[in-house]
Amino acid sequence: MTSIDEFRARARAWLEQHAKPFDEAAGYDLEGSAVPLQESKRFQKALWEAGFAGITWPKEYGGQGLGAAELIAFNEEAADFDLPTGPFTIGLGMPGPTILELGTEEQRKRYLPPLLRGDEIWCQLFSEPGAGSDVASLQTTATRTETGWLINGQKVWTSGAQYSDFGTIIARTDPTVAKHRGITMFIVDMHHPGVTVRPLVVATGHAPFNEVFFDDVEVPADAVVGEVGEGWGAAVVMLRNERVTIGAGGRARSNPLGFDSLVELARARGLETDTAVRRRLAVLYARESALGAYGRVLHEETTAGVEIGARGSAAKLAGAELALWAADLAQDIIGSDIALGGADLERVVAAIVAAPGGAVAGGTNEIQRNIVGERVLGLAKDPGVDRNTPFNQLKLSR
Amino acid sequence: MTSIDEFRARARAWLEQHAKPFDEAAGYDLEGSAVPLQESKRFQKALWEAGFAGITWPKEYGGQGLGAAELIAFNEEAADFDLPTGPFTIGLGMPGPTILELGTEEQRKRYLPPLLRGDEIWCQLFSEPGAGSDVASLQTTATRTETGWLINGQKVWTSGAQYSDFGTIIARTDPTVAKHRGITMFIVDMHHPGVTVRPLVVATGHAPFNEVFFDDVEVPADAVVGEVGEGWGAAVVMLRNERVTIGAGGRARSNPLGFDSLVELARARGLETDTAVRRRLAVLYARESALGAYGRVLHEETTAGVEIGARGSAAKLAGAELALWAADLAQDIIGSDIALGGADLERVVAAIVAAPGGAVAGGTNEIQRNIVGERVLGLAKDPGVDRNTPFNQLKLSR
Amino acid sequence: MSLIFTDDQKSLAETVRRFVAQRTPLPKVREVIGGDQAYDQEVWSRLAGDLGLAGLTIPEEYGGAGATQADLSAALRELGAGLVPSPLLACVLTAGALLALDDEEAKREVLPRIAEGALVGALAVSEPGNRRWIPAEPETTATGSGDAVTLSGAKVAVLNGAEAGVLLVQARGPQGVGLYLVERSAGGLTVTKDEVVDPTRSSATVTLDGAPARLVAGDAVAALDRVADLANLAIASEQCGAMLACLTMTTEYAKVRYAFGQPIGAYQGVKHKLADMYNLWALADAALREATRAADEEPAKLGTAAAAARTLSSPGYLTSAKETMLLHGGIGFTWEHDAHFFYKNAIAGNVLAGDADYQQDRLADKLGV
Amino acid sequence: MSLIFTDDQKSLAETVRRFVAQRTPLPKVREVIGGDQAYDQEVWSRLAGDLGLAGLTIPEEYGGAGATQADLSAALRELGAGLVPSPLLACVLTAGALLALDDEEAKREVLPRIAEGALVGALAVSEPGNRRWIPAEPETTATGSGDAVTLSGAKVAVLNGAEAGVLLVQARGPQGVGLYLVERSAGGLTVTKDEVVDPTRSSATVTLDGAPARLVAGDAVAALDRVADLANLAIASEQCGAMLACLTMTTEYAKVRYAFGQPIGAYQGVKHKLADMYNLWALADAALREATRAADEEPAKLGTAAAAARTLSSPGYLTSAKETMLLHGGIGFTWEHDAHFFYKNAIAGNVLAGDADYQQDRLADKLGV
Repeated sequence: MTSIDEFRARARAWLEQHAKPFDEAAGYDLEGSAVPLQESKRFQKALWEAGFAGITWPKEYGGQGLGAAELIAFNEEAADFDLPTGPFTIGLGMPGPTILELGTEEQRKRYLPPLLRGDEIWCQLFSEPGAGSDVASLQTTATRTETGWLINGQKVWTSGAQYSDFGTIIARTDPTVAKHRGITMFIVDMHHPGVTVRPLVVATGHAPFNEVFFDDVEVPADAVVGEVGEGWGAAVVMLRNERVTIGAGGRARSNPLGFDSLVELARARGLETDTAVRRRLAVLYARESALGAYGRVLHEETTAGVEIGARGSAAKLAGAELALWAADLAQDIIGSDIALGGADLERVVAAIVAAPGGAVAGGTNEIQRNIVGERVLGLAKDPGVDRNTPFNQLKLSR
Repeated sequence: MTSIDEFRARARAWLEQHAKPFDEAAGYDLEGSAVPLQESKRFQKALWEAGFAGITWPKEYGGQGLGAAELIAFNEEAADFDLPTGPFTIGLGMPGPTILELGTEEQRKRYLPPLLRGDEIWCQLFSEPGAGSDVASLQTTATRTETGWLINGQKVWTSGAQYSDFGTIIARTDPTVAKHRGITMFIVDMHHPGVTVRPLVVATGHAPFNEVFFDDVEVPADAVVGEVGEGWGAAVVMLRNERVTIGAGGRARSNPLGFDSLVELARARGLETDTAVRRRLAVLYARESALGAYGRVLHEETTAGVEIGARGSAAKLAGAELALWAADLAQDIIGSDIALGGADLERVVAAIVAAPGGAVAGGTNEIQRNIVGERVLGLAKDPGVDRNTPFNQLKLSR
Repeated sequence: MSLIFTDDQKSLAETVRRFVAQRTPLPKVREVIGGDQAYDQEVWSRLAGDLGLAGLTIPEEYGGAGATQADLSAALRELGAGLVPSPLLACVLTAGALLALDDEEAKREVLPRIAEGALVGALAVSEPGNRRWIPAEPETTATGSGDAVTLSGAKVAVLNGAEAGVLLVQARGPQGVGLYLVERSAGGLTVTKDEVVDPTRSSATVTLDGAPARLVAGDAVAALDRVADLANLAIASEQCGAMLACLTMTTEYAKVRYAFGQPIGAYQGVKHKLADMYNLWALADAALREATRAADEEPAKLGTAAAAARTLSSPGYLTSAKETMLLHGGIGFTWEHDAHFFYKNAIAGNVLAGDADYQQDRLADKLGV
Repeated sequence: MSLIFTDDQKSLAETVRRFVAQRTPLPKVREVIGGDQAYDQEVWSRLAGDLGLAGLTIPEEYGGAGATQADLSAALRELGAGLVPSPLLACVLTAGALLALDDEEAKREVLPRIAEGALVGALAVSEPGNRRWIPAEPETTATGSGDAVTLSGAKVAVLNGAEAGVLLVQARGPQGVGLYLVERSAGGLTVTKDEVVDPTRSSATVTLDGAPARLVAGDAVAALDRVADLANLAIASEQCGAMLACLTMTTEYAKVRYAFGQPIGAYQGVKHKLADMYNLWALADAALREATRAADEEPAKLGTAAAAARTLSSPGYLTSAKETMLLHGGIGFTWEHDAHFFYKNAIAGNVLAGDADYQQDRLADKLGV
């Protein structure tokens, strides 16, 4: 048995003992609140104690110091379980790796171990009401004080802000230079009294995100991540991670617009023998499994040292288009009952209503197509965009 | 009986005596060569003698001096007949009206009557290999001589060039000003020895267009249509007429990708009871008849004095999209036999192969969408386009 | 009659548009649909009475205005554009069914009250477990005869069933399929308001357990076919109005929202989608004009033309509403923004009075394919 | 085995790519398909012999290389990208059918000759008037027994039927549906080359009028199901190659063609269509990788995975080829440009060895829907 196989076996054994098997019937939780926060923290701590948190992170920051192979092995085993680690997903996927890469030694030592141990929860604060696709046109400001910086402005679409201890925020520190150049990334204490978190209700009636207001929020000088004025580079790294995370997926068994769910829906309505419905279900399977395979191809290439570049955007785009397509199919399967919110339809109908939102989250389809066109295919950039105009001379949304 | 009704009755009677009823089975003629040229000329002359050519054109130029109502009445009656006037369509629809509007009195007197009488055939020479959608970036030059101008360059997609007596050509007369400003329109004698016409074979294997080469072709000073340097304005008028002509249509009975044709195709293959095929045929009918109704709405608005503006582009776009959609449906109806060129399929298969070409002719879908977006909806123009750069500093296709 | 609006139609449309803007703009609609009522009673009184919409196409002899389908269509476009909750559609269908039947007494009794806005009528045809809007063979049965007829069965998706004073119920009686009037107060009648996806429409599940009813004389099958045409006209009208509202809203946003230093409408990615939305609207609109023209002028073509209009308007609106959300980006996904109300209205409207399969099958039937 | 190419596969692909570029680039293909021959005999000899493609997946014991389906797929992508006319697909299907049967003698007789490129095999299954690629109940009949079997009937769309030395014909015999070998020289066999839309493929109509034949022992139904999987793998491979060729060609054009002072690829109207083409290719390609992985490693999943790959590759290629014509503008519609050859190849490829309905029905069957 290789050390990888051994690691995998150990992970499997631990998960079988400590985690719930994946429950297909339970479905997914639009507000992410099914598990109490304390339970998530407890589980994350146990995971860390067992040696399965921060698998590839260095030991000196609380990680396990292992390789990508171990991480993949663990993730593959974990796919069969329902881990209550939702509140840590962002911290471990975005601020964590960024601090690991760009943070000071002090920041790494201070913030990474409590994150891995489940003691502190993180969020990320990028999007603003006036800066959606064009994140770099953000208007939140950070102005220098004697001891550090004063942050003012508004962020939006912040998942988990309501229970986060810290956040990584990007703010404008120099409005006189081109928009990408005047941005700095900070670590901000979400418990500061100048921070106000308001739930953001979306089309489904749920509030899976927040608006976050910053009113004279002081941060110390050593809260800067990376260099002053270099916040955009840090943000790009984080956004790329986000797109890969969102774009992955494929045949998620809990997806109400997935193949398994829609087959069940068709059967419940006696449409499993309808030729046209069967054919569309076949196409759904093909698209869904291809998306899964595409994710695995990118994964294998990464492992093999091939740069996947911006191809994560292609996966994100494909996933968004598939969800919208599946939402149409679901509607046609349901037929006239779609107008009525029958109990058996609740999850599917909510997913249909949410599908356009899902396509927008993490960058609109138009932005993803631009990224694929320019960075994967090498096409020319859009004419006339304002990369070099000083921010304070830019045209912004009214 | 009103004078319109009387005119209509007279037209009907004449057509019934002189023209062939429309033959659905005969279908359409990809090369436009089914009728001998002399027969077309003879018919056009008879039409003129009977008072049905140039219905709205002034009498002093050979027209009938009547109104739009008479023209509409004639066209409605003529729709039931197969008039062999194809070679005159361009001259009467594009160069003719332009000369009427912008030409000198001498030009009108010289050129319009022989056109109406069927003595002289016209073509238009706009597109160039390097200037497709961006017609104004044309590179054909007209340089001044002592007595007039010398034209050099290449035009493409010229219908009827092989049998035309005259053409309206746009050429660059000043490369030092912005591209739209340095263009002049000329009347050119297609029998000049410096003019070479080559048939242009397209994807279907037919040659419905030509390439036309100009090698030191002299035209006199009075060949200019409108003013020197004002050729673009004249061209815009012509192109707008072209788009309306191409965009009209709706349920053309002779269209191999039309509802009637595809219903027949489905019946021949025993698919008239296939639920999915029936539904798609119903959608085809709906789209096709809506396009016809949209054309009638634009027509009625024009008659009522409402400016239809650039909405002809919307119709052109819709027609192109419908043809591509119908081509997909036709392929699915035909099934595996599509690979074989069976005799009963020849027209349909040719139309499927030609569908993308049809979408491009008269301006790509992208160009039409830009026109609808900017001129109908009032959206901002594309950023960074080169309206003011001198032509000789422009970036052109390599 | 032509395909473009007459001056009277323009003026009616303008009146309705002004009324909607003043009395029931979208913020007001939000309040109403957030409450207990299916619609604002006062708004409905004004629409029905002052503006005369409830009786617009009811002949003068029954208290209506005897106007054309094209007139009604012009008004419905404006109500659709404003997502105005009202029982107008239910009343139009109920009155349309009665007018297509041959029961003078029933007409004289019911139509004038509908026309003045005093009575809401609802059509109860769909049944549980049957995907067809109008079942060919309803399982609801009528027994007895004369004054002692009773109905038993269940009807679903009854538009404004909970607000109706009278129901027109399709049932199978001794003489075949018929339409029966049932008073809201009838014993054995249970009406339960549905939870719905689109809060601007109210729908109910109706059970009949020996409910007293009265057979309306006439050819029920022909009357219901007429009703299907009228439903297509009315729904296509509302949807064309709503599509134009989505197009206008999104076009305006594309002019004022900047990204990368340009209004987003300058980018072809947005511009071309808006051009496609324009075409979805323009073609559905043209098909609808042809359908109302046929209704008023060439009734033999109404069935085909109305089905064709609806075959375009429903999916066209669904696409337009979805694009409205997508092109607004994150903002379009918030509850605060109106886009999701249009999207939900489009989702429900896509299956209202027959889903896409139903419409396409019916159009193919009418075309003789 | 993984989803990404091994070094051997990369090297094989590179070898084929170089061969195509040197010996049969598109201008050469134009010449060939403009002539009388279905393919360039010398090119085929080199492909079959020197490059070993004819016997690539035939086991070594029958004279082949015993390579994997993933290897073959890597080579076929390159041939698809170059629209190279050859009887390779026909040979792969014929050999695949024989390998799935249990007739050692037939295998020993036919497979080595196919493997060395000396014999072209063709599979004759489709019948006139039947939309299914492989009829469940063929009307072609086999009569007699032992050495005196004869076939009568008609087969259509027989890929490389006119170039084949041996035909493998599906027919109904006394013991049910079987596969029968018929020599090209057999009496009573008439092979007529079809007029085709896609000049890069040759197809024929075959009539059998008491043609002598030999039953190949084994389960014909199972063998033909295997053949359908192999056809999906092979065609999806060619199509993924061709899609990438279309994408590359159009991307290059979008970089050098200027309109309004910008390369057309700078406009989102073009850029976003190319991004969509990229995704059509990337997803079909990923599905194909999964299918070849299954073929070589997890045969129970092959049927589903191959059908899924084909379900994406055929319509994806058709869309890509159509967009290639559209995005090239007028130039893409000229005979001089290669775009129309890809488009015609995509049109014909979309129905090759089963049209979209056939593929989707089969995938649904395999998924147990």
